[in-house]
Amino acid sequence: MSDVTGAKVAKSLLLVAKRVEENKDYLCELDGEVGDGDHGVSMTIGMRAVTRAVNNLPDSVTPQAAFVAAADAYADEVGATIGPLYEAAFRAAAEAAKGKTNMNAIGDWAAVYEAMAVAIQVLGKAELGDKTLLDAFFPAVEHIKKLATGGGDLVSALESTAKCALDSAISTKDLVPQKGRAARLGDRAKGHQDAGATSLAIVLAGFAEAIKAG
Amino acid sequence: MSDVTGAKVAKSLLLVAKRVEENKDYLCELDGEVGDGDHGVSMTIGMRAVTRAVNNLPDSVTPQAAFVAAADAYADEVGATIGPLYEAAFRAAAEAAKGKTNMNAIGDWAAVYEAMAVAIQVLGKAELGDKTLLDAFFPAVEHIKKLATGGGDLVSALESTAKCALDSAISTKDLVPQKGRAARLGDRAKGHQDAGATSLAIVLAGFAEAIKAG
Amino acid sequence: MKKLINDPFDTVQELFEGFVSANDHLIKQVGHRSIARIESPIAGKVGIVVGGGSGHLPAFAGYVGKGMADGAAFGNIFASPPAKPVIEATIAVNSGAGVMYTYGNYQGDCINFDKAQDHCRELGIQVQTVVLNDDVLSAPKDQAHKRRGIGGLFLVWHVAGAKAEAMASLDEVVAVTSKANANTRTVGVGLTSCTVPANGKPTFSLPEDEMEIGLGIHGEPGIKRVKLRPIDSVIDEIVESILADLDYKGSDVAVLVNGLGGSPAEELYLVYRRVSQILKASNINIRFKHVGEQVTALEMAGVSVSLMRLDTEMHDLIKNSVVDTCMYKKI
Amino acid sequence: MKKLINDPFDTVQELFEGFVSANDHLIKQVGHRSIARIESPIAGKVGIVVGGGSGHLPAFAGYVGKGMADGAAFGNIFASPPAKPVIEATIAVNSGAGVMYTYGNYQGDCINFDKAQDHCRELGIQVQTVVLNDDVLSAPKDQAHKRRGIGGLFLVWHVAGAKAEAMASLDEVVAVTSKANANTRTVGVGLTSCTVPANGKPTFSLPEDEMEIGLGIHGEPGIKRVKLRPIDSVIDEIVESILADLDYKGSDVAVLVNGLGGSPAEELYLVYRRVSQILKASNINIRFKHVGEQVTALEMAGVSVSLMRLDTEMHDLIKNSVVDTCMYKKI
Ligand SMILES: Nc1ncnc2c1ncn2[C@@H]1O[C@H](COP(=O)(O)OP(=O)(O)O)[C@@H](O)[C@H]1O
Ligand SMILES: Nc1ncnc2c1ncn2[C@@H]1O[C@H](COP(=O)(O)OP(=O)(O)O)[C@@H](O)[C@H]1O
Ligand SMILES: [Mg+2]
Ligand SMILES: [Mg+2]
Ligand SMILES: [Mg+2]
Ligand SMILES: [Mg+2]
Repeated sequence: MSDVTGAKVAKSLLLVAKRVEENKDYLCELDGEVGDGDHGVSMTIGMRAVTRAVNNLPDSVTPQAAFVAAADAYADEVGATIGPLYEAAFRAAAEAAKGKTNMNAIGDWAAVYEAMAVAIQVLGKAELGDKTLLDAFFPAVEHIKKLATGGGDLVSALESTAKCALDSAISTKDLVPQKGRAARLGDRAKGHQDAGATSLAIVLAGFAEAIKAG
Repeated sequence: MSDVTGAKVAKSLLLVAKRVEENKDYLCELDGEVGDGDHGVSMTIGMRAVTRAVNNLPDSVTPQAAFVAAADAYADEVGATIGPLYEAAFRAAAEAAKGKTNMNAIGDWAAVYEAMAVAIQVLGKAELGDKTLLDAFFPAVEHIKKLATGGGDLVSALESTAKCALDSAISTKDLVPQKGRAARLGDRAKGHQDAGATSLAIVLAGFAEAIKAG
Repeated sequence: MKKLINDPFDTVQELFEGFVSANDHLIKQVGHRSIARIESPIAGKVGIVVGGGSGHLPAFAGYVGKGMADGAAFGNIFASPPAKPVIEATIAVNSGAGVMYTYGNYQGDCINFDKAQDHCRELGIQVQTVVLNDDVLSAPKDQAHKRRGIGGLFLVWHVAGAKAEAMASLDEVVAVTSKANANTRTVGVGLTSCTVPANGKPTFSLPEDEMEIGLGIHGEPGIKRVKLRPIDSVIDEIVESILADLDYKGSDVAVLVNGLGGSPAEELYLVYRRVSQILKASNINIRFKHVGEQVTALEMAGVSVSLMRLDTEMHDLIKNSVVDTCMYKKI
Repeated sequence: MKKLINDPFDTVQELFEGFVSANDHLIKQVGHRSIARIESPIAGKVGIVVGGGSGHLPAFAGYVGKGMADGAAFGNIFASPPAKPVIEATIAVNSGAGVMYTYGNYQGDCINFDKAQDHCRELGIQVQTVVLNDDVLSAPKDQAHKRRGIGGLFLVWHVAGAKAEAMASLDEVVAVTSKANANTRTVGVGLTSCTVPANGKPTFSLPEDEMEIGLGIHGEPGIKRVKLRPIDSVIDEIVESILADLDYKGSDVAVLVNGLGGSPAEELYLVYRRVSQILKASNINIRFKHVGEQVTALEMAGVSVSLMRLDTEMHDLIKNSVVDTCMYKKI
């Protein structure tokens, strides 16, 4: 596999954006069941801004700079709850990728994912089980951290991590929300899959797909 | 047949009101195709007011007074185009029935119907063929006037007159409206049966039915 | 039918009661279905009486108060009021300086207001009438007397009310109202039908991907149905109809972007954005502008655009007026 | 989706442009998606900055002008604005007397406004925040801090704006705003969903014969679905929820009957009629009342009722105020 350079990270963000937008209606539908039906829209607006920003980056971009561009894009365009959460996540990803010229190792991605999840938790103050995107993200982080110590293949690690996130997102159906709009519904929100957890799984799957494509 | 007294005229107005209200939705539908969809509502409001007024009349009421009560009811409650037209019609009917203690003769009804149609024309200034209720009323008036000279049975005269009004109402489908809201549509209103002509036929059928019932 | 109502045959009466009690600091009830400005009659002032069917709020009763109308008569939904409430309002607002009737050009309104006018003149009240016909697409230009009155009446009454407020004579108020009407044009588009409560079903049905151009404020069909399109291209088309009907080039204008009841305010601002772009490009100067629901058709989704060409008199009247009516205020 | 829009992803930007140009006599653009009262900063005056997602007009930008808010930030539809436009508005309205943020209690707004507040305090601007939570049915009384802000913010801002206009200090403005919020309760009912333009489909679906009680102004589900009933009985139920939550007996109150966007004004007056009957029977004195669309959810059909219990200070502030904002005026 060729190096996962900053340019490749940037390119992977473009694929993530594509996959998110393809799922806009589905994400809105999930959000509409218990929230305000805009999650797919907010993510698409953010990811379009990311795409514009990334398209302006030089080929020589570092992984850190690519994540900073994504953070800035979310900060300026999205708002909502999800905007500052992803902004913080991408900014933390940048920090975790600081100084690196490539992200070839599973550990590089484990560090980035963990930093993202932690940043989201610090800002949004959700606990595991609160039925938020963290209920997909933290299991995925645990999963990739374990793989990082084993030292296997990056692509399959990213793929199985995305799969873990998706499984966890599906499992949010059983949870009663505690944060955000859905929290007001209590038991009425049971049985519905969390929109933010689902989009997070799509984001992680997008990274895996892009890195695999090389 | 027993005398068609003022009380019977009053009672016939109650049946007319009932039949009109039963056709409220149908009349609205006809009006909605080319107008503002309220004709059944306006007629029902008017006929409910007529019902209230007629219920307050003494048994000794004259035919004239019964029609005056109907005119006053329309004047106060309906408005719209149809309100003043029916007010004028009922007031003319009262005038035509002036001094009569009964309306046993076909000629009594021919005079009342003719007075009503003429009053509507004087106020509304519609010509025959303009696609208004007059396109049902005038043929009906011609019809009953002819029968009046023959001197047949009152009930069958009223029945065939109502039938004539209904046939004429159906024939309004072929006319292009010249008055009221529908006038603005020109050819687009062709093929639609005029709502006011239809309700007029229902009114005349109500009189016939009530007098037959005795 | 999804409506916040009780028995649909009670709707107008209950609406009237609610309206009167919600606005009792500005108006008083002066008859079964008629209201007048609380200070009426105002010595020396021409009284302006408006009215029409219910279902168009703020038109018509919503404009009673300082700077627009002095009295109004409530009809049933989409049905002209009978003469009686018009007469009651006329008597209540008449200070001796005369009364002007002004309303949209509908057969029912013309018949009933004319009856009231005849009656009030017999009572010795000076009454004049100005019937409004701003709806460009409701009849060709050579039959303009057949055109309906729609959203533009808001602009015309703005001018008329300011003139009366300035204690002009009846003739002067009538003259400026006629002039304002002659200089006002409107075109509307509708996306959905509305439902007359006592009818219970939508007046017409419009496929999910079609809109109606030129439809009336009672759900009367317009001149054509077109496919739903981006709003900019729709606004281009309707403003073009307006500009083709009257020469606005180089003029000062007042603009109204009017919501028909069911479209959110957000969309009205999108419409204003395009209208202002077109007028700028056409060298037409916007001197007064208003975006809001002013003449509605119950819950119909849609919009109308009105332009009033201003001369100095009309300009000054509309710009400098202070309006404090039940449902429209201008400081 | 039947909307008067262009590309749905351009809607907010175009709405912003339209809003700014339609109101350029009252406000100025001070950032990508932020506006300020045209005279800002006003020497010695506390600046009030509001904001939230778009789709609620007149809330929030519609209240910028004299007597209510000094600045506002536009979010995407139903999405809190990012911190940046809030910061821009803050800087624009800051005269040195300090700035108050006040907005409805939503996680997204809290996060973004808090970020802006941190940033502006670092710049040396005094900023205080009052988060509003009038929606009775959105959380039980012992968790009132979780309640949403909905229609009642109109009443709270009415008081807050009047206090700031009277040149009160930041602490005083914050105190009266908090007091007004603590005395304000709202309950809403919805008959239809709304559609986020870029989503394109209704957020939820409601059977033709059902309504939702307690739903939010973004289409969030309420506490229960009930069969469509005569409006009087619905209003009885929701006003009862309000009166059960706060003791209004014998008090002076301000009342807002608020339309959610899709219900015609006629229906709002029907609602006011019933509200005023109930309050009268409950020995509660209406000192201020307003009927209109003030805090909406795009084109959703429905209504909310808000009651604010008034002490002398709040009473005098709301009664005597003159308000001249983009979309609400009071003389
Ligand atoms: N405090 C939080 N921490 C982490 N994720 C959260 C938090 N609150 C909400 N979320 C996530 O955000 C998603 C909703 O996002 P979105 O619909 O874009 O925002 P909004 O609720 O402002 O409309 C939820 O499905 C949930 O996964
Ligand atoms: N000038 C007229 N003369 C006679 N009948 C008329 C005239 N104008 C309209 N009509 C009748 O009135 C009917 C419409 O009545 P209605 O719907 O109640 O009044 P509106 O048009 O005010 O809503 C038409 O179908 C037509 O038959
Ligand atoms: Mg959402
Ligand atoms: Mg009709
Ligand atoms: Mg009508
Ligand atoms: Mg949202």
